[in-house]
Amino acid sequence: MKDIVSVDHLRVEFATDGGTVVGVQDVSFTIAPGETLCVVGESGSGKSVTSLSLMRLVEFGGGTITQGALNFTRADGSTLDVAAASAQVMGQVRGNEIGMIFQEPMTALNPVFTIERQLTDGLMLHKGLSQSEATERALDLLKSVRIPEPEQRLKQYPHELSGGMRQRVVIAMAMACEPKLLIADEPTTALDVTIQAEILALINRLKRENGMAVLFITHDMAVVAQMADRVVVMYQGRIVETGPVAQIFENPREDYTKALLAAVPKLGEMKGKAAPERMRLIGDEAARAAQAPRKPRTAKVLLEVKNLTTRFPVKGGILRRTMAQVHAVEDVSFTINVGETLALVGESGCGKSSCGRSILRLIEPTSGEILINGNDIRALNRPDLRRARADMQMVFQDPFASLNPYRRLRAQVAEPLQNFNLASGADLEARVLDLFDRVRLPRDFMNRFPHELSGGQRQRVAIARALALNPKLIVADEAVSALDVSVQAQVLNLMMELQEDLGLSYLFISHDMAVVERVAHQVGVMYLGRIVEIGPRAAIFDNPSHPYTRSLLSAVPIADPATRRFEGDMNFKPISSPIFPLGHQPAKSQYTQVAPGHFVLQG
Amino acid sequence: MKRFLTTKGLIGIVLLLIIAAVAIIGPMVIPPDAATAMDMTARRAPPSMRHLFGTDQLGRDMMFRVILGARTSLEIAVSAVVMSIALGLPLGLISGYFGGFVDNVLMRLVDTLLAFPALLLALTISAVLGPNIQNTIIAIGVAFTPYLARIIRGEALRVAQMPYVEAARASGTTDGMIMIRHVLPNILPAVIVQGTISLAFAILAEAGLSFLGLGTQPPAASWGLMIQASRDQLDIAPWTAVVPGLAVALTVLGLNMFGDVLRDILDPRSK
Amino acid sequence: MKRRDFLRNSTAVLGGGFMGLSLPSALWAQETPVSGGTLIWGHSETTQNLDMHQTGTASSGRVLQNIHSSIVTVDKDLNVIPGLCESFEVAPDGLSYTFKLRPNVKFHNGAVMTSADVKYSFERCKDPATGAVNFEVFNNVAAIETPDDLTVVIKMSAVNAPFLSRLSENGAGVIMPVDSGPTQGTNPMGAGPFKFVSYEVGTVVKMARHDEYWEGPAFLDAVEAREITEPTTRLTGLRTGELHMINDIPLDRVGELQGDATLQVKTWFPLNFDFINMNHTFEPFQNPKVRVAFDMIIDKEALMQGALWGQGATTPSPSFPTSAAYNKDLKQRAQDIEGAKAMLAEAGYPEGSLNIVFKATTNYPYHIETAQILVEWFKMAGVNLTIEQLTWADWLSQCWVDKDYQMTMMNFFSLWESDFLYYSVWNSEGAFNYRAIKDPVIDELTAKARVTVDDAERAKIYQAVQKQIWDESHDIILWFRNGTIGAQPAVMGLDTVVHPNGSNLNFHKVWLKA
Amino acid sequence: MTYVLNRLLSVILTLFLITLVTFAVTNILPGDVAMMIMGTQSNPEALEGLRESLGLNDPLLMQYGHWVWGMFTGEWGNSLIFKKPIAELLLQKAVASGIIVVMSMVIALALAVPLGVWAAVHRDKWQDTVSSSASLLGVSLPDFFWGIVMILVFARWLGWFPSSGFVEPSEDPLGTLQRAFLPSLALGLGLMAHLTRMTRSTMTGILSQEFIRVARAKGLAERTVIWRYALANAIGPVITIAGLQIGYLFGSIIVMESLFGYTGMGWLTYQALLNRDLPLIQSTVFVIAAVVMVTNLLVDLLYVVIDPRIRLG
Repeated sequence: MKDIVSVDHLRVEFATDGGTVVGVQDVSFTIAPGETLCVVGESGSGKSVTSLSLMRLVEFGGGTITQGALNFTRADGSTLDVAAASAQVMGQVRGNEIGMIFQEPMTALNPVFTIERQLTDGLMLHKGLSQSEATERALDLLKSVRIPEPEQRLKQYPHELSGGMRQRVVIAMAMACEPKLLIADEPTTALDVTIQAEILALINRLKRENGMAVLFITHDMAVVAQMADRVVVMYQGRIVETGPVAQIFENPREDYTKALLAAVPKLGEMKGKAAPERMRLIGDEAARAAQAPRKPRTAKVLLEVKNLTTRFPVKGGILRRTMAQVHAVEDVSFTINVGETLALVGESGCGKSSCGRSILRLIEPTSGEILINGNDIRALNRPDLRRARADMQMVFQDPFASLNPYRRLRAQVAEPLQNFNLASGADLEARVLDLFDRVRLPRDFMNRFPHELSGGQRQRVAIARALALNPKLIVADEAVSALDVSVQAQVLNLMMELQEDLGLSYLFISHDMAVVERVAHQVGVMYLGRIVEIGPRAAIFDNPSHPYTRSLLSAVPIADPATRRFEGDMNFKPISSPIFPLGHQPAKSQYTQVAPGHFVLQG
Repeated sequence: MKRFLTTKGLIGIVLLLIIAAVAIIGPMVIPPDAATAMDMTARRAPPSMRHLFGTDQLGRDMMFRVILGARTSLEIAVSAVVMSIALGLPLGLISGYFGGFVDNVLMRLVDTLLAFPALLLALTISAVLGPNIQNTIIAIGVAFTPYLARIIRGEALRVAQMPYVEAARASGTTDGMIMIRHVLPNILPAVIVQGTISLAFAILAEAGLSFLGLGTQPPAASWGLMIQASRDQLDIAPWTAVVPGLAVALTVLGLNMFGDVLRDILDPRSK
Repeated sequence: MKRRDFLRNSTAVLGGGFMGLSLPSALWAQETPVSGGTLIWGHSETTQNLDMHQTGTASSGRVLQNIHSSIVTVDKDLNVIPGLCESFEVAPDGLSYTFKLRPNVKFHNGAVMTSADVKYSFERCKDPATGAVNFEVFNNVAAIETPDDLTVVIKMSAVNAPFLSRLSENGAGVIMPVDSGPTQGTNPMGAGPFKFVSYEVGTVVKMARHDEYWEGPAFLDAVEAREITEPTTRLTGLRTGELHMINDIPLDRVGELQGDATLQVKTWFPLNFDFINMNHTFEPFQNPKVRVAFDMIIDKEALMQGALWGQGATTPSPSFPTSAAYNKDLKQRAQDIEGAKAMLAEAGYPEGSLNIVFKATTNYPYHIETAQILVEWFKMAGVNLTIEQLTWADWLSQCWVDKDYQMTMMNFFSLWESDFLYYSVWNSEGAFNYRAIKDPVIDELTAKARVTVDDAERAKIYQAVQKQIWDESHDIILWFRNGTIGAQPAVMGLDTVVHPNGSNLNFHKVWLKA
Repeated sequence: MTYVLNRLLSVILTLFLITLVTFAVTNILPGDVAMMIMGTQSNPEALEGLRESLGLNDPLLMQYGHWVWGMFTGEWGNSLIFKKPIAELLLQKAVASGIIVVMSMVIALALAVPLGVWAAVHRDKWQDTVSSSASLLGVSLPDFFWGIVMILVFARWLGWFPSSGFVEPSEDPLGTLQRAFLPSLALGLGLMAHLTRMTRSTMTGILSQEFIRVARAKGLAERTVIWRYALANAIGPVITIAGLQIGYLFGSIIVMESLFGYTGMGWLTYQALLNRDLPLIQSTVFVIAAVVMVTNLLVDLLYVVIDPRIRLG
């Protein structure tokens, strides 16, 4: 049978102020009917440019297809070179014969139109349906993507739907005209892990039912392992390697593919290991060498959090009085030992970040105790708090936003030292140099501005800044989430190395179970502001005892094509709202100990 | 590296350089009397070899007036904008950074001022302080302050929520230092862009004030005063409006084009 | 009768010889007036208060004078002549005035005017609660007696020689029907040639012919006074034909309009006189040499050409040009910059040592132009003059009331009565002596004039006052300014429109050619 | 609903502050209406009598209290110069100004939106430069300049519109619109410049959003994508910005209405200011401020109608 798509030596260029930039070059691949082709690569690899070229949408981003053919087999069996097609023909192809879904479900729907209108306009355009026929078909589509109460959804606006539901709507829109090819550009990247599982399962089912081909763009090797029939690995605008999924994972030929795979933490690969371990990165000999000596763990408690509760007022009414409260953190208790890592894991909105910020009192907790070395943080006045913060530092998620774009890195790393008059003049310079060395950044970066660094380098600067005051505790709030996988691995290794060298403790806040398994000594699973399960890492991963922990773990894609998880429909319990009326007194958190140090929330 | 000197930017810079040169060199080469010397035999003379840009209702040479008026106009506009920034910056910065009660009080005040016809404000200022250049600057500066405070507040609010501000706070930086080191540099580009736009409005505001007798006092020349004076003779002596109008238009055009360049120059990202 | 009145009035006006009309005057004389039509007049100013007693502005008076008639009025030389009265008589002791009223004068409401209406009107004006601007005219009035329907006798408590003249001015002498006071502000009513119809604030005042007007009905069916304050806009309205006539053509445009064959332009003088004021409490101006030197710096003719575009005539005296009091012997000082310099040096102010602020009001744009021209001459004489522009309200408050100025200029529209003019403006006790002039000679002369009964004698005294003002250069009298009217060719009888006082416009004899 | 009440409360608070500032500012102004009425006829004695009869001699606090209380109870008093009830004057003039404010806004939006969209679609191309230069020229010359140009071109040379004046809509509705058109056009042109810039930047932001790409991926024509999908999102912010210009407009009508002899609120304000008619100044300024604030409130509420996202939040 004829291939649906045959891309031949595609080259796309972008005109910028600085001259012409090549987006992709020499890209060739084919997609057979009913096949899922995954294009995988890190940011800047050109994977999205490739998919946008197939739709000829790349032009709207300032790109031009300067070379190559994009042959697409149309419904009538004829072949169309998309690269040369007229705007009118493309209008017939787009949305009709090729459907596309995008990364951001939150912005992929027009906020001012109803779901119905957005679902039906394509149908009326391409299939010539009447309004009522289109509405009927839209209803069927919503049912097929398993949206509850579809009739009601049609009348709703996008903002009234959750992110997962929106992505289902976007998929329904892409599927509306029963295309022969579905292009999915990072369709689950912005979603929580359970919703990602649902969406991946949905795409698999629809593909099976409709016999269409899927071009799946992602950066996540674990997702590739779960979804792909064949894989295209891209790097810097070129194809590195192509092959069936099993071959790519089991027997990669190219060094780049190997390095990429080595950087991916696989859920379950830490089974039976007592302590966190740095990742074995290809080409990172330092990491390998430093692996052996370990500091003996002491059981000295650094941080003790007791019954921490943080609530945000929801203001309303004429007098802007508090009408309700968001119970962001509810009766949370845990301890972190010196030199150890506690990972708080959970999905968005579970309160893990609020918990981290409450401990530094960047937001004010409502009640509870925070003791660092026995010193009650909540009892401190402002000047004392300022001093106490020297012991606790924070690393943020977004490496682009956590550094001031207008200051040189030297100044930003030196700032904490200057704040406490810890160093000045040559001494300050030496300390800053030392910090740059520590985080393995070239010394001449000191004179640079943040934009001159890559994401991983910036995160190193953020770590250096956090280290400046010799803190005992670092709260790392999704510190590696925004990084490409190879960079993520390097930063994780750096953090673990610093822990070993300096005896740091981490409160590691993350949504990524695989990463958490790598770095944590202790793991706390948060859900709706509470810790539902907490204990040693092994206990949590080997013997998940709370239903939520179990569903979370079952939803994690595993970077191994041999264990495919998302075949049937998956449906997880949606997270309920943490907003309660004023005066609502939630029950105390009561825990059952299922094993030594392993506690599970009752009820 | 981004090429920040685009053709547009280059035109802007050249325009401003010419205008600045005229404003600075003009008074050195042209005797100050040239702007006020009257020729009653050539009142409202159209442009000719004798008077390149024509003359006004008192037979004064429009070319000399527009050149010698440049300094006055720019002086007033720049000082007034600088003043409104000097007033609006702390107001907006504090309001946006601290938020809450302080913000509420300050913004209520700004709302109140914004609801006032600027003419009433100007009239009061002129009546209380008397008409001269300083008071013109004060009147325009005060009238512009709430707008700037508004814009600066919005920017400060945005920046105050950035993680690097939180990071600075976490590392023990005091509020004052955060405002100076982190918030200020990040809102400055927006302030500068707004400032360049305000400059254009300030030049015109001076024209509006001379409606009330405030502003530059005759016989001295300023673009605003000249445009105002052209009001009653636009149909018979259009050059009296076109000449100063073109001067303002070119300055505004230059400022706007230059504003973009300036923003790029200030932004380390574009280097 | 009507025809004769018409001719008499027009000759009277023409006889003044101060009228200029761009069309040959013979042209209209041959036409026979026809009745009908609505005249649309682009009025230069805003009518504010419709109550003739309360309104003080020339602008409101200009409109309301068509609705009201006054008990006495003035001829072209400002001599008081009968109006609504047939005759008046002043007792030899000056303490009693007797007016014989015209019979069968009809108000707009149809009522016939009687002595009760006169008594009512005068008492209303006198009552401070009315808020009349001219209430002090009646200050010395002790009693108003009405022996019969057509006789009014006014008893004075003290002699007030200018009483009759003041009655002929705006407001004070108008007769309103009894008890019409409360509605005068919304529905002004009198015995004038036109009835009030409607008023939209700032937009238009509409008037219709009063068929029973005592001097005979007007030709026009109606007059619409549209208020268009912006000169360019008003001019455009005339040019596009939206307006039949406009008053106050911008001075700089008079020449241009006169050259336009499709329009009539009428100018007359005097509309007012202008003078430059020096504050006598300001030290340099206490020295008469400085004042005279300043006078010598100014070329009045050139200044008039510059600021008024020739629409005026220079004068050394502020007296009404045709009045007996006008001192014809005086000549303005010629410009002599070198002489002025020498005199200033003599007075202790060598070149460059005098810095003077000249306050001018934006209310009169030609004052600003005047000031700008002065700056140039003063610069030549080594005096540094700087201009400060003030709004009308600020000028009144700073210069007029607080006397907080060094130099300024002003004009007067209506101070033509000699006592009113010289006593209030130049007497040290004068209400309008905002220059703080204290000249014993003038004080003595003006006081003496008040009790001098003989008219010729009084005129001589006022001529002496003018000489003293000129000798001492207390103020620098500049010129009489022209009044201007522009109109469509169809508007006839334009020569009758201007009241002898130069400010009011009367449409009684105006007509529209079909 | 609470949102509406909330905004209302803050509007009321601001209005109260406005009464205070207005009163203070107007009382700082030297000169008074008595002086203005008498003009050069004024002498101390006459002034004093007039002041007394106009009630200008009461203590300030009493005057303020009197005024604020009057505003509440609908007793707005009389204009000192026009001798008419202020409430009646304002009502009449507010209608006149309402017409040109709405008309100029419509003209401005009708020109600015297409121009702004056009510039945004062709960002950084010649079309963008043309659009931004045109709007810059608009703001480079004062309103009255454009006003005079309108009078000369449309009234004097072409004779299409009356050059000035105002007629009551009840008398001649067409005439009212004819007379409102030129001042509205002049005001609209000045306003357009600003709105074009804002439309351009709003549209630029929207065109870079994902849902635009989604719409294109559906195969919708580019025309539909821009004029339906994108514009539907831009119209809310553009209207909000347009609403904020109401304040600017009320400032501009002061000059523009005087120029065209179009007697609305702007003209009334100017007359009140020039004549120091304190009760009238206070009331006009208060009413203008109130109208500006209420318009902004209405625009906010309109936004709620246009943008479904605001309804829940």
